[in-house]
Amino acid sequence: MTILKATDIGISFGGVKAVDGVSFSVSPGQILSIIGPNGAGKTTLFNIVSGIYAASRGTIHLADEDVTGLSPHKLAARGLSRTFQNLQIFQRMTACENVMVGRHLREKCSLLPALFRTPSVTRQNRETRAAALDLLAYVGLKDVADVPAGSLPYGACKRLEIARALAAEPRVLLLDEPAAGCNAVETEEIDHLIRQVADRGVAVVLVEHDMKLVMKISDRILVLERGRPLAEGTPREVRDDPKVLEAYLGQHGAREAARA
Amino acid sequence: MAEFLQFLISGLTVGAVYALVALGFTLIYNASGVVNFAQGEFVMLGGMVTVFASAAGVPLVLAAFIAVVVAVVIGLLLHRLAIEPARGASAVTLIIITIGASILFRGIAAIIFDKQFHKLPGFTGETPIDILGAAVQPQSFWVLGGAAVVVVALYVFLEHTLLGKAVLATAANRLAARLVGINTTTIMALAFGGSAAIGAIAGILVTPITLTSYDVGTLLALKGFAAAMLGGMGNPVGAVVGGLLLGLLEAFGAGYLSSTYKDAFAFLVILIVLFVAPQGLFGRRVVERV
Amino acid sequence: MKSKATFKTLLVASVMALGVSQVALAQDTVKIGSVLSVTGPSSFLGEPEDKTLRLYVDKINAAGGVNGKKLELVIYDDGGDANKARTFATRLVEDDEVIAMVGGTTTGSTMAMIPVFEDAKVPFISLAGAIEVIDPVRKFVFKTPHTDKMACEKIFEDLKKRNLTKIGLVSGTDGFGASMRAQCVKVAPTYGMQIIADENYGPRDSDMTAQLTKIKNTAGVQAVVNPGFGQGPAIVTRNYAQLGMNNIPFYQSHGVASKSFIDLAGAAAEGVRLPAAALLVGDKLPESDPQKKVVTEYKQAYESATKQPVSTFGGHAYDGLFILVEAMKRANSTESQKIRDEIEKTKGFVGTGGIVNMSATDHLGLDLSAFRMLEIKGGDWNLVASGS
Amino acid sequence: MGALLNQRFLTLAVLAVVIAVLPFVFPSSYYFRVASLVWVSALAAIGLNILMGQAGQVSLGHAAFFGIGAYAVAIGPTHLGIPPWAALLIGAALSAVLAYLVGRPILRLKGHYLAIATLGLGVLVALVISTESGWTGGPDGMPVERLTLFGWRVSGSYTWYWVTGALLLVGTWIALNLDETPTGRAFRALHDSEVAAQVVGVDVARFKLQAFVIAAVYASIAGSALAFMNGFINPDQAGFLHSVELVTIVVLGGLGSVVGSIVGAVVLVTLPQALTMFHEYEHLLLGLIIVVSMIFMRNGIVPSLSGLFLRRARS
Repeated sequence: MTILKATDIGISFGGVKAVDGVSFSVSPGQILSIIGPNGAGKTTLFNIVSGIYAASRGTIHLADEDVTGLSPHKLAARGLSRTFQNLQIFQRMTACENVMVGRHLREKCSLLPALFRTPSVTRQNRETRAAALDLLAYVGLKDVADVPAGSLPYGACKRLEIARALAAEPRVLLLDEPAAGCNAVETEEIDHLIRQVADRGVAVVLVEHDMKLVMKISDRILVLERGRPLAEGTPREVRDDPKVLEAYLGQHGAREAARA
Repeated sequence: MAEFLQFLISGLTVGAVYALVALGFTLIYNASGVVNFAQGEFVMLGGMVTVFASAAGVPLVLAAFIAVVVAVVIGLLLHRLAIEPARGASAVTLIIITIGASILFRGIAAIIFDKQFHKLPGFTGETPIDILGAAVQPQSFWVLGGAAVVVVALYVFLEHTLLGKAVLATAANRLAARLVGINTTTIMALAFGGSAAIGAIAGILVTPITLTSYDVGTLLALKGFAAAMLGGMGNPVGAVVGGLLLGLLEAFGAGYLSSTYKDAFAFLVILIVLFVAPQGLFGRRVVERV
Repeated sequence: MKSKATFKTLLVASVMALGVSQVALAQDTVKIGSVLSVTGPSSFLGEPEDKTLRLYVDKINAAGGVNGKKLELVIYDDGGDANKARTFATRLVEDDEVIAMVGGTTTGSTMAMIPVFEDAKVPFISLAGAIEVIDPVRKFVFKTPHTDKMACEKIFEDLKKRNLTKIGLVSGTDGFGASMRAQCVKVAPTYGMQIIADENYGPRDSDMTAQLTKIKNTAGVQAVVNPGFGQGPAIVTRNYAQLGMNNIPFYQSHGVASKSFIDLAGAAAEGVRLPAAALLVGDKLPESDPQKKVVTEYKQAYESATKQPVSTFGGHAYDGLFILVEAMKRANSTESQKIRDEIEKTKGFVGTGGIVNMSATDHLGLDLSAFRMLEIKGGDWNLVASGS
Repeated sequence: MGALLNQRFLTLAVLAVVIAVLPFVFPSSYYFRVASLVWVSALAAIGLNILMGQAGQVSLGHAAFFGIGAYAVAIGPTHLGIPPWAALLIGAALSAVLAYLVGRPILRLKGHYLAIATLGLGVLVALVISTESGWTGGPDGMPVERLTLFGWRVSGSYTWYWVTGALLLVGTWIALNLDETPTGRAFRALHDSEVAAQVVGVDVARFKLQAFVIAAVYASIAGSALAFMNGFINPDQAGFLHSVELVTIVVLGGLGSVVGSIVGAVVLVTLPQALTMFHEYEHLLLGLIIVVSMIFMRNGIVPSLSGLFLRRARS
């Protein structure tokens, strides 16, 4: 059963094909990792799938519905959520408010009651805040709930983004380098977190440079090189693929992969 | 035909001034990211200092030179005393600072000079020249020619000198420019000085046609800003094209449509252009990197 | 906590900012107020008004004041902003407690201030041009400058004498230009005038050749009238000459009645006609002219004190001040109501703008004879001999 | 949550007390007039702050809506026989509709391009107002009929002090309400990161539009109030310089801070009154004060000062 299916995606910027003929699919509960050297087109692919860029070719299906070219907020309403490689947190809002924004789609949001602060608005606010605090606890940020997000350390921001993405209760979660810049302990925590999320039945697509993490938690791996698919398969298959070893992993990577 | 030509030349002359103001906006914006609403006051300074210096008996050429120097000094002071101390403030804070500065400059000019309108004699007489039935003031050629010289000089400076390339590098990426050893503070000061000089030159060239007073800057800043945006903020070619286009729109709008609603016509065109091309005519299309 | 602190600052700041009230004054002075556009787009009107008022109040005080009391002049600058003018009007009435007001440079700010003086029952002598200031008549509002309607009538009278009936208008879209244009359009039929071209320019426009080209290419235009003030008419006049339209008679309005217009327009101003007060041609008036003495004295006093050429705008302030002072003398009182009644009774007052005869139905008191038709020749104003 | 709620109540309570107490220290009705002007400007600024400070969208043409509100109560009763209070509502509705229609295309633009587009909108509206003199009285403006409510004729500096003060209180209350709602959070979220707001499902175009419409309605009501209060209105109130003044109030007071907008209005309305004693130096000083305060309080008066207090309190 496939929940997200991207077929033959392509895009070019100023004549350069950043992504060219990439397809993949992912099922609920599954973790698909997309790897490749810098500039392979991983983040661009994410931006297309989440509706931020318009692909010049290819189609995207979400739960059997053609969602190609839909804007990000419409995709979000259909159950797609994501995090960003270069942090996109709401700096001037508290950690808790960041996650509360993540609950946006689960909230009733009509203007007039908001302006006059009807009891229903206050009640809903309480519920949203409670849900947000739960999620913050889940990612280990409960203590900093009322601290402005702009003053949180890098690792905490990474987890905050995950909490915000989860707040939307997505069916598909795209994670762009969640462990980048995190120390070993933090990476370990994020590893757990991702596994737990997938176990709840969320389909996870992961872009990550930390090969140890990728090899450990992925169900399937898609390897990109210069915008084109190079290989796809289970971690074992990919690791043993000579093309991948040669073109991407190199000696150092191969050693690291072998250890994982 | 004569009528068309009359509108054309009138539009180009006014447009050339808008273009120079827009160029001033662009230069400062590129170097520092600041939208300088005090740009119109440089034009005012150019005209007023020349008028008062020549009234005091200084020959016109020398008076004009003094005016440019005064404007450059004011431009450098603006950068040193108001922009540099506010480094890192938000774009809108910086805009309010330049608006405050423009009020300040106008206030000073009203005291040092006066609140009357003033004129300068045309550089080469005031007998209109007949071109295929259109009557053209000789000063129009000074304005057009002067604007062309400024544009070419700026182009040569940016493309063919090391300092110019440093300005371009700073415009493209301030952080990277700093990393390769460019002193971006000096570049910003240069941009403020340069913009002030361009504004002053525009003021000197156009005063024989349009007259000048201590408060001509406000409207010129508004029109110059509109021209810069029409062309695409940050692009010198866009600034020049935007300025000329705005001048032509006003002249042809007044001539062929309605002189009452000519400003409305110009702004309507700007709105439509922006709806079609949200980055202006020559603006860079930026792809959001996330 | 945060907002408490800031509100304390707010309270203190506002009390401090507002607390700049005047110190109580000695008994033997009376306050007269003025709100003028000393800065802003109408500063060329407001500045001579400001200087005139200050100059003559000093002179009056030096000569012992009015009814034995010194005058204290309170002047505020509205910068051409009607809303600000309104606030200063309230300040004059409520805070400074002036007994009368001579001011209101533009029609816009005058109209905004009128309700304040009407409510407070304080006489207000306006220096603004448009006819709507005194039509309909308001109990406490007077004015000294000729109306824009009179300017149109004077011009049309002159055109009629020259047998010119098809005219083009090129008007500024500022308050003065728009109002006068409307008056001209209104009175044109009375004089048999046909407006066959009607163009406008913005108050800050720097090139009007497009508008003038259209008028030039309109068949049958026999004369062009330019309702406008400020630098606009000077540029229109220059463009007029540039386009070689000098063969079509060209009329300016009393809005350019200052020497700086001739300076700015230069040679292009030759042959331009305009209706204006006798003040501009004081030295050319015959000795028998009743205004001769007043205008030459004012011109001499103003020019020696300010080193600037005289304009009719400052003259309006002179007239307003002395209409008020004479009314105060007649009333022998500082009561606003009594002064108002005496202002209304002004008869045969010889001012720079003409001979003023007010009544309950006429709070201006000038007729068309107060306007002289002038023509610019040799860089100076000249009286147009009647009949030419 | 409790703290936030308290702060909201505290702000409102302090504002109410200030409005109630000031009359005891005012020596003359001129002060009531100036205070009413502050309340009106603050009301418009609070609305603009929702657009600029919360949602992060610039408007350099906001006086257009101020003008629409003002001219609605001038034209409605004079030319169309509409009761003044109804004209106020119609003005607000017209502003909302215009903001809604124009906002859709305009708000797609970003940063300086949005600034020039809104500026263009402002210029267009101001030009129509000053040109269509048959309806608007042209550049010299037109008189406004007094507001009557249930037979009560609202006039005089004292009355308007209380009316505008009450309007400001309501406006402040609503703006503070908005802060802690999904809508308010969506505004602030799209200000910080449009793309992140989108991927959690915020319809960015819709919320920008909402902020624009809210700001337009605030300005329109403020404009109507000023027109009623003055009994007279002219096109300057819809003009570019007034737009710049409103933006300056918001930025000077502190972007995003409701209290900041009020403080900004206090400063910018009372300053020219205080500076008149310097005669020709007035503008010079006004410019200097704006420049210096923006350099030293770059986040605006209220955020900068409260930051300073907090730091003091901590150390």
